[in-house]
Amino acid sequence: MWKAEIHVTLKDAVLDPQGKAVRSVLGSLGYSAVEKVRIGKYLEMVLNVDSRAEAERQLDEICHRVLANPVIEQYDYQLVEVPR
Amino acid sequence: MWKAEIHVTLKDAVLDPQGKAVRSVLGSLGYSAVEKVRIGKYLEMVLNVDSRAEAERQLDEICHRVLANPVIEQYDYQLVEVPR
Amino acid sequence: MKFAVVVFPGSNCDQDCIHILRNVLHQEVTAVWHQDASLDDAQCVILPGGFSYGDYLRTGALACFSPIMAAVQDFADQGGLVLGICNGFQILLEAGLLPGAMLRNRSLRFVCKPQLLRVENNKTPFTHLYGEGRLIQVPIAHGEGNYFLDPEGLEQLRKNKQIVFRYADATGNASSEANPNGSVDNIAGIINAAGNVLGMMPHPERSSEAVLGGADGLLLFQAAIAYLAERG
Amino acid sequence: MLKPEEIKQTQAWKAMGLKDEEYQRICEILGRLPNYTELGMYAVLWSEHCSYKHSRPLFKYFPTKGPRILVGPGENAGAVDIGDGLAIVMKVESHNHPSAVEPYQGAATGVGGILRDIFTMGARPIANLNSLRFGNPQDEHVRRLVRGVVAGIGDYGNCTGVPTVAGEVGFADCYSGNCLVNAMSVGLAPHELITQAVADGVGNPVMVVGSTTGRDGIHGATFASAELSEENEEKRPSVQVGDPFTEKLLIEACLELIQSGVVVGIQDMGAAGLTSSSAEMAGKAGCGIEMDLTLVPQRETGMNSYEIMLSESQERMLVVPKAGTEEQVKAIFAKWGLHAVVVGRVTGDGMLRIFHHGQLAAEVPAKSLSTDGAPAYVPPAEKPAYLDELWQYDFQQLPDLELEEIQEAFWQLLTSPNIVSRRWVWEQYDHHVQLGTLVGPGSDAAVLRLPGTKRGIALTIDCNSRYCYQNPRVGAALAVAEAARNIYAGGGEPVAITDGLNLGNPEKPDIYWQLRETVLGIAEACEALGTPITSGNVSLYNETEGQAIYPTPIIGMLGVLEDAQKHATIAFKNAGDLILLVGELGEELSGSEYLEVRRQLIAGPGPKLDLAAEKRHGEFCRTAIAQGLVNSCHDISDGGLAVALAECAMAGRIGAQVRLHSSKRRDGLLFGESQARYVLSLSEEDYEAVRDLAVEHGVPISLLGRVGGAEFAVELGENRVIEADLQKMLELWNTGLERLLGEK
Ligand SMILES: Nc1ncnc2c1ncn2[C@@H]1O[C@H](COP(=O)(O)OP(=O)(O)O)[C@@H](O)[C@H]1O
Ligand SMILES: [Mg+2]
Repeated sequence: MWKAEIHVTLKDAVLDPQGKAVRSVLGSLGYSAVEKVRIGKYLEMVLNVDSRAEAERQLDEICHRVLANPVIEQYDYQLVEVPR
Repeated sequence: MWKAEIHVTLKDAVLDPQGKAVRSVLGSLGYSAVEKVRIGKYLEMVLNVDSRAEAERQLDEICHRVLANPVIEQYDYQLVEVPR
Repeated sequence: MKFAVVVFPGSNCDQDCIHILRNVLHQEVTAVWHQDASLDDAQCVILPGGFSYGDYLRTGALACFSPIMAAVQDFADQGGLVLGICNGFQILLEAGLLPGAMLRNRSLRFVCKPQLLRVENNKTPFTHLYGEGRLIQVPIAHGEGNYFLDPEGLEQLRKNKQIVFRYADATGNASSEANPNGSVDNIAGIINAAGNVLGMMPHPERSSEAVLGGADGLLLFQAAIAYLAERG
Repeated sequence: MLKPEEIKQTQAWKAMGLKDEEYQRICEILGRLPNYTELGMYAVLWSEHCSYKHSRPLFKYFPTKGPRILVGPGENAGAVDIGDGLAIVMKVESHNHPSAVEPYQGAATGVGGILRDIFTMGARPIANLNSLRFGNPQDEHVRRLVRGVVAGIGDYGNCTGVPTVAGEVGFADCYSGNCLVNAMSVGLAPHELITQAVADGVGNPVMVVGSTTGRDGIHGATFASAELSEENEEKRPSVQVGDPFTEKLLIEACLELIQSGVVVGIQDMGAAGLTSSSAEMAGKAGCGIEMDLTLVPQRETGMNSYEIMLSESQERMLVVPKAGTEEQVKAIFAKWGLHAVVVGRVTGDGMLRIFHHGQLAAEVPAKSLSTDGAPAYVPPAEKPAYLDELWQYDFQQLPDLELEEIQEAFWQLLTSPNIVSRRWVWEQYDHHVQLGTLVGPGSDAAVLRLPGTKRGIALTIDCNSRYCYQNPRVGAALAVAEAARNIYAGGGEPVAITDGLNLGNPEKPDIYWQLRETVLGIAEACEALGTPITSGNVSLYNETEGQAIYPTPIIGMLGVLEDAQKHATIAFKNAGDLILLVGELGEELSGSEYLEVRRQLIAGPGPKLDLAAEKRHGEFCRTAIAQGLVNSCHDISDGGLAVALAECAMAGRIGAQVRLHSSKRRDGLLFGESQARYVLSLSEEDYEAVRDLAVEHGVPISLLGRVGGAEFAVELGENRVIEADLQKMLELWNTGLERLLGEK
């Protein structure tokens, strides 16, 4: 069994309205040190497969097809083996 | 300058309809190895402060007050120093 | 009576509430900008529906830091009547004026439709004109109305009769089929323990004129007016 | 960026989508070689999307004038006088390509763009509509598109507080690779606030307001430019992310600004952003603009002049206020948390002159960039070969329905993708906000009341693209006729349209022929029905692998009601009411949903068009509604008479008993789609008055049956051919689309 921790984020050139709004509210709350906020998705997924290679194969497909749209988003993930 | 990578996730006791939906879509696409999906938020934030201690102080406050709702969510973060 | 409708950046039902109060019920209403510090001498404060701060991060999460919210908190602490509708309800939750939190609708879709509610508690300033258990039709329009509270908190709410409205079907049954968003215990609206702060997902201002398909919601505003008149 | 000489050597204009002769023309206009930024500006503004170069010469056929038309095509949106000093501003716009690659954001930003077209005119947006086309709903890819597009349209409209009150959704295989997403928006303004997009008054400041500028959406034509390294390309997403929150603030700020009286001109930065807004505003006024790009608020570092001029970052506007009011403008925007920055000024020499970091980055005559300055083409036209074959079909050879098949055919049609209820879609749209919606989605037209007047408006958006495929000219006219019918059925008087022409590649003779026929068909119908064209949009090149979509001219129509309360819905109301057919019983099958769903056949020239009958029958219905004589009114469209009757029954949650006496073909009688027809219900005591009114209007009517009961039943002569439990019908009807899309 493998556990994947996946990050899906907007590409740098893409506007992040949420991040923008959060930063501006933090500014008005006095957190003027906060210079940049970007908000993305974090997914945890457990895959019942035997090898790291197979987990990677499936994850790449899943991220590309379902979780992220490469037109505006990018993704990366980390894999750890977990006991069954 | 410090860069924070923040994860905000739903507490275990809280049902995650989005994670459930993603899992079911993956299932219908044939990814039957996927056993569990939880979806949270991933935030990147740059803080223009001098010390790690100060960055931590502000981040704890920000996470607690703004970024996570303790009724349903939990958070953690990692800090790395970045060049100005 | 004098009402204040708070306008947050992104509110979009503020004018609708003002219209009903001013043109249908002939009350005095002021729109209060979120950056104001004072509610003037309003006797009832309404946090209207909409998408304050775009509902970014979490619904209501950013609006609850607006300067006006300190005044709303004080006003509520002193027993003033506060009504949060839809996004207003979400803001009250985030501000801690009401317990619990909102999750996305079970369907993950925004839903806009007529909705039947069962009046669970008709002893509040907002509901005393309804009969207990009465079914009323009040439309909903939200993407995150899936109310969540832990079991202990829920027990408290039940015990204190803080659950004011439940989603119900035409036979008055609060069934899971009648639940449009997955809300725990079919909760559509709750009141605080002191009984002066009501939050509800359905929009009573949208069912306050017969030409718009029903006027069940009007009674809620009328109840608040009557309550205030009596209290003097 | 390539040097002018290098551009010439490498023929870089090709990759930007410019033809050789267009490059030549640019060189002539400038009297020198264009630099990279200038070339990019021409490439985008002379693209089909911006300049309508293949469709513009056809616009002369459109009727655009009328006593109610305040602003015709050519502005951000059209404006129509509806009485009491009020104007309705409206326009439709396509976002087909962005929606195909990123359905949620593509559709959302489509709504954002059309909203900006409305409020830049000084009008508050009061309603959104949308027209959608997809491939087979059972295909997983199509389902994702549907989910994303609907959520994107919904979220953007919902968040900005504009109700989405009507629309249409169609499915056909030709849209598999080319979904269509057309968004329409409608605004309300007092006449005196109607504002235009002109940069007039030499010396007046030019201001950028709203969001910051980033590298997003630097567009299609220029996207594949040789100059862009792969890394660069990564940085330049062709699809933008919408920010409806900022848009909502922008609406409020712009309307406040316009009300304050300081605005000379204002324009949304849509396609080709800063380039098109500045060139068009200056071009229209016969003025020039001088700008310093260094002053434009930017979200990213290191952007060059090309990128800043062509960025399509959303939620931005260009404003020309009166000189001396700059601080007032800034204060209004600051209140809404938005910036407003002076980036240049209006000049008298007609040149668009752009500086960046102290250097002259571009200098071109503004007019040469604008629509009037762009090249225009009249390509060869040729009638497509497929039509002759279609038209030759002999319906005699088609077997009629057996009596015992009818019930099954009825259920099949009721639950077919193009007929089944769109509830799943419109429940995701807030259709009540602003408290104006008297009739929302689920009837024929949406009906809105308007603050400060007794009057109301009716809105609809329509097109049956199968008819257009079968006969582009007649089909386009029928789209206008159907829109009018929906307006009439709601109780409105049709007064104006906005049109969205969606077709294939106009450089192919058969497609250009379709385009020309489409324009002629719309023109003819608008002339006959008295509904001039106020605004519109053209989306061409909708093809995948050489296969074009059906010609899909979408018609958004506005109707006016003298008294908003006197409207009608499709819902049967009272047990015992009489059911009346307006028009004749028909047997026309060509173009029908029945033929395609039941017989897998598209054949014949489509339904017949009779514009005079459309007008007569419609005016009759409208008058009967205004006089309070009828309790419901529904036009007969997809699925024919049987489906129309069933829809009235389901909408009213009450049954109906209908008996037809006719020797016509059973299939045509029940499911044929002959035009200019309606189904009315009325109480028995009003029957004589309605009959007299029909005689007066020269309209044939006939009694079909009565409302009532828990069952929907149709008899043909002595045979009960449809017998359906209303509850069961409702269940299948309301959840049908969900099931087709695999959501349930
Ligand atoms: N995409 C949509 N958005 C909003 N409303 C829609 C949409 N699609 C259909 N509707 C609504 O559903 C009803 C039925 O649509 P349709 O079958 O296209 O009607 P008609 O045949 O009368 O044009 C109409 O009220 C229409 O406005
Ligand atoms: Mg219709």
